[in-house]
Amino acid sequence: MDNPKASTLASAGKFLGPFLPAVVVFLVAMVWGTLASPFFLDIPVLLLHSGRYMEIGLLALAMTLVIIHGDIDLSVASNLAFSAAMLGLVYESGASIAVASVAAIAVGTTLGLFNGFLVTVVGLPSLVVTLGTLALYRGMAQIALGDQAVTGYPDGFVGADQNLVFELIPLPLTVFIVMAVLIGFLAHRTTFGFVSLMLGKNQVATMFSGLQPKMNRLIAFALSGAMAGFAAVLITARLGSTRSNLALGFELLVVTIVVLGGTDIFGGKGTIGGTVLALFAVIAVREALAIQNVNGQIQDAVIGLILVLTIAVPVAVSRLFGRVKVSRRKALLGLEKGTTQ
Amino acid sequence: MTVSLRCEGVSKWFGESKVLDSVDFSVEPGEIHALLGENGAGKSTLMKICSGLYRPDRGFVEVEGQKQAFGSVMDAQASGVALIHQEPRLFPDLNVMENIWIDFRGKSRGFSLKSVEKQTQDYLDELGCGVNLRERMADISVADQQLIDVASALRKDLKVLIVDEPTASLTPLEVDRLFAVLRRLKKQGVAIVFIGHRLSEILEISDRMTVLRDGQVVGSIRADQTTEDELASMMVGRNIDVADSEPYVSRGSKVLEVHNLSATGKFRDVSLEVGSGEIVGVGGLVGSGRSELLEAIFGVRKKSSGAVFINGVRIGNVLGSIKAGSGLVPEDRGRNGLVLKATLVENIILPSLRTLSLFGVRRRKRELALAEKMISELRVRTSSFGLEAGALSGGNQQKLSLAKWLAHDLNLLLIDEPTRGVDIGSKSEIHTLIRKLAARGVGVLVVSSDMRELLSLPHRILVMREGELVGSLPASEATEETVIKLASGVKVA
Amino acid sequence: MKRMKLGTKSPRSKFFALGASALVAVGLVGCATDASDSTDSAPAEPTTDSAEVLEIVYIPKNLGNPYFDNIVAGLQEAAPELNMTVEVVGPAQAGATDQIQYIDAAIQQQVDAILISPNDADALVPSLKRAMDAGIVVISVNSDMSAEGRDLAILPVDFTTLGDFLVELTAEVTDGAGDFAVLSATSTAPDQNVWIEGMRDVLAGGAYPDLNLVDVVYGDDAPDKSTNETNALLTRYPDLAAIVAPTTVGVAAAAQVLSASPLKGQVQVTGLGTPNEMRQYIKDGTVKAVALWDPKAQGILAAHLAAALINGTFTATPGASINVPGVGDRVVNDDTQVITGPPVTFTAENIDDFDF
Amino acid sequence: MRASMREGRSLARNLARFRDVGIGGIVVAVAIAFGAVNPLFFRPENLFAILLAVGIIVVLAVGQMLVIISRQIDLSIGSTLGVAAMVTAMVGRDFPDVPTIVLVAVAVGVGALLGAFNGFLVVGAKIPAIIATLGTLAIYRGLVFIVSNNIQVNPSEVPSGVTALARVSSVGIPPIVLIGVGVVLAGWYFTRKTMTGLRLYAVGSNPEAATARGLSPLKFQFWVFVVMGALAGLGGLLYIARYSTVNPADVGSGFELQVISAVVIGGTNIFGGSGSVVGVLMGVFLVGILANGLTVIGVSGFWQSAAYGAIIIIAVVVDTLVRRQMSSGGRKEKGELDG
Repeated sequence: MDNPKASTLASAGKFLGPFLPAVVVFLVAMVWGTLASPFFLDIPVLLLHSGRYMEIGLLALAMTLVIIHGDIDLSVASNLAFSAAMLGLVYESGASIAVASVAAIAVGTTLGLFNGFLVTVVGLPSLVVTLGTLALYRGMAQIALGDQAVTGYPDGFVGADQNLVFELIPLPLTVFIVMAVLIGFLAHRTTFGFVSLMLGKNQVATMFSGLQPKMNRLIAFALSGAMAGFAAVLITARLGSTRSNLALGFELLVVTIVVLGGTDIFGGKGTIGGTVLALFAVIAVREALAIQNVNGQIQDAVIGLILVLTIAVPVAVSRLFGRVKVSRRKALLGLEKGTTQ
Repeated sequence: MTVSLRCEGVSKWFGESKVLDSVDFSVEPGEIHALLGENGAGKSTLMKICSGLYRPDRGFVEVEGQKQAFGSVMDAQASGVALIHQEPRLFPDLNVMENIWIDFRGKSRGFSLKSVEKQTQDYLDELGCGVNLRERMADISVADQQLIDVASALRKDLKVLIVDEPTASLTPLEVDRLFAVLRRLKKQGVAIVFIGHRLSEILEISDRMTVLRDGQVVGSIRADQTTEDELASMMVGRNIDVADSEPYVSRGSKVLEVHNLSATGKFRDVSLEVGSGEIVGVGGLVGSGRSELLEAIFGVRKKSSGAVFINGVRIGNVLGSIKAGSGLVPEDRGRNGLVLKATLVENIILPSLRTLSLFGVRRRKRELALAEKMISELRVRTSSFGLEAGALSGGNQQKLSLAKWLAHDLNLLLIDEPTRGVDIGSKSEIHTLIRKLAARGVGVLVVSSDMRELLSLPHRILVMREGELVGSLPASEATEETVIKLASGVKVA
Repeated sequence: MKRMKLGTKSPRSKFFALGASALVAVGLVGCATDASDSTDSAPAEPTTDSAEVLEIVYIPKNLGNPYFDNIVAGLQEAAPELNMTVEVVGPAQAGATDQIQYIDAAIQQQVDAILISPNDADALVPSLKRAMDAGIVVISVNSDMSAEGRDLAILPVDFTTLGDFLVELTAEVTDGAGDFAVLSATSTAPDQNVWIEGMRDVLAGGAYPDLNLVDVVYGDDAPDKSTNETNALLTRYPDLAAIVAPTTVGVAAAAQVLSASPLKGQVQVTGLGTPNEMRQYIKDGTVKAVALWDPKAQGILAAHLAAALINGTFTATPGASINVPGVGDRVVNDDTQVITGPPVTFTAENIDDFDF
Repeated sequence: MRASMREGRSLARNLARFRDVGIGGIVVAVAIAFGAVNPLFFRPENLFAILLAVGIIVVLAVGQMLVIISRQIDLSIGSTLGVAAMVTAMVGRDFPDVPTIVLVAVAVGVGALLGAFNGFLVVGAKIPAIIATLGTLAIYRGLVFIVSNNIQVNPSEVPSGVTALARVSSVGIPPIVLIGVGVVLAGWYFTRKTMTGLRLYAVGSNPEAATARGLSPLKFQFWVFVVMGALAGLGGLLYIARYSTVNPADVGSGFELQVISAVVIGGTNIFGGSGSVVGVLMGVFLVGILANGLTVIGVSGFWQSAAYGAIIIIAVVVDTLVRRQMSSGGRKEKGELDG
């Protein structure tokens, strides 16, 4: 039996592979931004601006876990809006900002559980369920706040996103990094994360090994809801006011970031690290375009183009050079997909 | 009179294992030629080559004298060869008419489903299939689906009809109806290849028989010149190269007790016991409910009544049975047994996650150590641990699915077709493994359609037929004839 | 599965050819008509030497809105002689939080002044405060916001009197009697809400006893939503006398619905609309009169005020006054706001004299 | 034992056949409810407004149904419609005397081109449909801005031939509605009466079996996107006729949610293989009546999107229960695996 260590080089290649697109996009964007304007490469400012994206970052962390199972949650942005509305109403009814924040996270988690219930217990496809709750939760937020806004949050809370940790890292970025480490630990170091990955690869075979799929998928949806609640707290601190049209269209950007990070949309493959890298790649692209006064829609188009190329380029490359490489590798291993009935 | 279908010197390899070894086989028009052999003998592969699904590595296939280079199933169909699968692959959302006429290639002007409705109804009446043309395919029984598959083949001037294991899930009534159809097609000059297991059925329907064993033609005889016993022995072959297990010495304790277990539509009122260190074999034909029995005992299939005890502990669900130390190696390795897209290590540690982790946190070193131990102990040949299970050969995959259960303290091993699609080398390794487990006191319940394996490996053999336990005999008294007769329902002499 | 039969080309390569041609065509369409990737910056180069060129950024409510394009025209007309460059950037949707990204980018580029038409009176305050702390002049254009978020506000018309003016305009077209409804922009737009409050106060004052406001609906400055809301109003209130839309998008949508409906002429449409957009409906009699002001003048005024504030020749305190060529003298009122000028009413007679 | 199984199944089969009629029933019930609350709901002008709105959505819904039947989805239809509408409106503005039929060709052509690009991404570059069209949703929206250089096309610049499409024509029915009816009939004819239509269902119902029967799923998956693009282009032209203002930011935005909801409510199985034009038409009417009815009875717009979401979930729950009961055990797992 040949020595397994000889293959670590191959597995290292495999390890870096999924992160390549995100890293390339990040570097290209940083270089492009620096060339485009002298004001761009100002790390403290860039870090400050990244605070705006940390709500999307939190949503992307939980969405990675949901997609690893082979599910999807399109309702995260509407969930965020309704949780923020609850935060505002609870605060207005006299509760402290801390109680209101906890209420927002609790509400978010409950909405996430409702998604999970419909998908795992009733057995509906997650794409259609969360398409429904995307509209349902946004409507609930609109009913809760109507055309009014909730303002008058305490000073310490509003603008909290401006304080720096160790004079460099803005608070929201720190919160995001902490959550990324926690969810990363859950996804890659615990049995829960391992089972999620295996369920994504083959749910029946994993069940035959004695592991229950319902509980794992339900927890993933609940976590996605909790992150929406948490993000609601962040956005309220950043804006200092709450309206029902918050976070419109966030869900599409979140899915783009998760897929850019190397997670397979059909489940079974994906890392939190990849998602974090992809988030910073998207921030770099946005900042590089913003410094050149490129308006919002063109920025979204560039991100959409990057998403499409992330998947198309490897396929094209493997198709062009693959023909030789693949056939030789197969001959080497003497493998041919046999029909083992 | 030219031969309808001829294979000459056809050979085929899958990875290292040679599945077909220069096979010659031919069928005349108006003849029913049966193809026999145990599982893994290469029957289905040969027929897949004739029906254009695979290309032969060596040799060629001729239809009515013309050499065929089948690029695709469509070319085979164009040349008049049709294959009816055991589970016909049809379109559940479409109705009967649509399923039959979906690949209509003629000029489409003037053609509409209405215009051929009468013609289709005649086909079906002729085939004795009383199905309403508007019914959705999802609502139709397997027996009727087969006839519809035949009807869609009849539409294109059919020369050769290959029927693969058609009677497996049919009731006797439906088998008679199918045979009537085959006889009618025979009269119309269609050459028919019948792949089957039930010797009595084969003798009843076919004119000539060819027996395949380990990819080679063992013999070709006319139906009226042979008997079931001769056929059985040809299938099994004299030199049983599998060593017999030593007689079972009871250790008193019962590892598995099953009391009148049943699952609607699959099996009824099964009671059995497996002692510690005892290997109990379960014989029977495809579709007799053996796999479903194992799944119900293990807990992944709902049981409608009855009880299962492992080491005296009553089992409720799969979690309970695994905690009680049981493990299932299912029949379909690719779909249920292993996660093909996951690595070797991931597959091995999957059932033992709880023991390998601390408060839910994985301990990578401990996992790697266990995996290394299992891979070396079961001699799984692999270039690296990072390799995906799907890239392994059949034999290594089976060892892997055993390894994952041996990784945690096993009391009861449920194993379904242990050596199907496995190369000869791995076959004996797996048998010695199972015997070593039994020696350590593990109870083994093994389902097998490989006659030699069934007769030699277990201490005691049970036989199931159409969902019922019909016989139990110690290995010493069992012979292939008695087992085959019990399995196929022929009155025991 | 072996390669497809050699005879026919494999289907996948056919798609490559077909798809590749589509890709090229899409690319061509894209760049053939692509002027510049962002809205064009100041066309004329500033006349004086570039040492102290004033860099200002204008962030409209959303891009593609013709009303704000006219303000930009005013800014760009005044820019050269003020030795100023104007960058126009903004979101596509008039969302509350979408403008923040552009404020931050402007701060990062250390521009001299930020002019903004806010989508939300409160959400932008934190980031605009950061801009002011960074020494950047912040002017709210075309509508106001909470005072601590800007140095000065430029209003197209005196908001406090616009309510009267709109009611007066409604009375004019409905001969002073009947129910009328208001079709507004987004529910969060600060200018709309101020004007509607103004209208409510006037009606409460009893000056127009027979006129009553029955409903306020929101078209979100989107043509299709405004059209749906107009249809709903016509159905809910069959004997509605008029629909008043204090937003150019709303009044155009309402007019378009009425011009194609049997109720044309019976249900009046009025409000704030640009001549170019409303000319067709005034000519075909669907609309008797609409009012607005010349946004370009507001643009010129904004440019001059920005330059003056940057150069320190003017301080944004109540009572201060400034003379702007082509617009005249303007005084800062007590709420540190500057009024561009009186609204202009466009009717069939005078609509052709205006082109914006 | 076998006989009892057969009765169970026949009951389920009738349920499926009545599914389309079922939605029709709900549509009528909802309409009557709105009418009861505010009789003015049934005024000709209001029904006229509903027909206009439904006219555009149904054109897109028929296309989306075909895409979903082939086991795919197209999220980019809103932006595709946007690009087609903008290009056509600009052509109309710069060449006022060009005949309307040319404008129709431009709109459908641009749409088909964008659809072909989607098809190329999915079939050629092997990108899953949901991801490819999520990408082109943003790319095409950016294209609308680039093509129009952020300049809006105003009502006065839209050729009268186009706006006439939304006016009450000599026949008494606006051409938009006639075009909508035409697309529905074409969709019905294609899916029910042609062999190609039947093969589309087959490819969606069981791709492996389809390949074994000599059909090419790839070919279908590609052409379905081209047809969807063309219909979205046609939708773009109808958008210009109805709203006559083509703003780069608004044109077509949010259409994809409305259309996919209508198709799902209309009983099209999200996993492919089944769906009926009649069901989709009912789904579109339900969405149209809801959007209009809620505003007419004075429920503030805020309740609208909540009602939307609730209806989608209820429709999917009912659909799954019917489907599960019909094939007793469902297509996915064989037998009753205790999972």
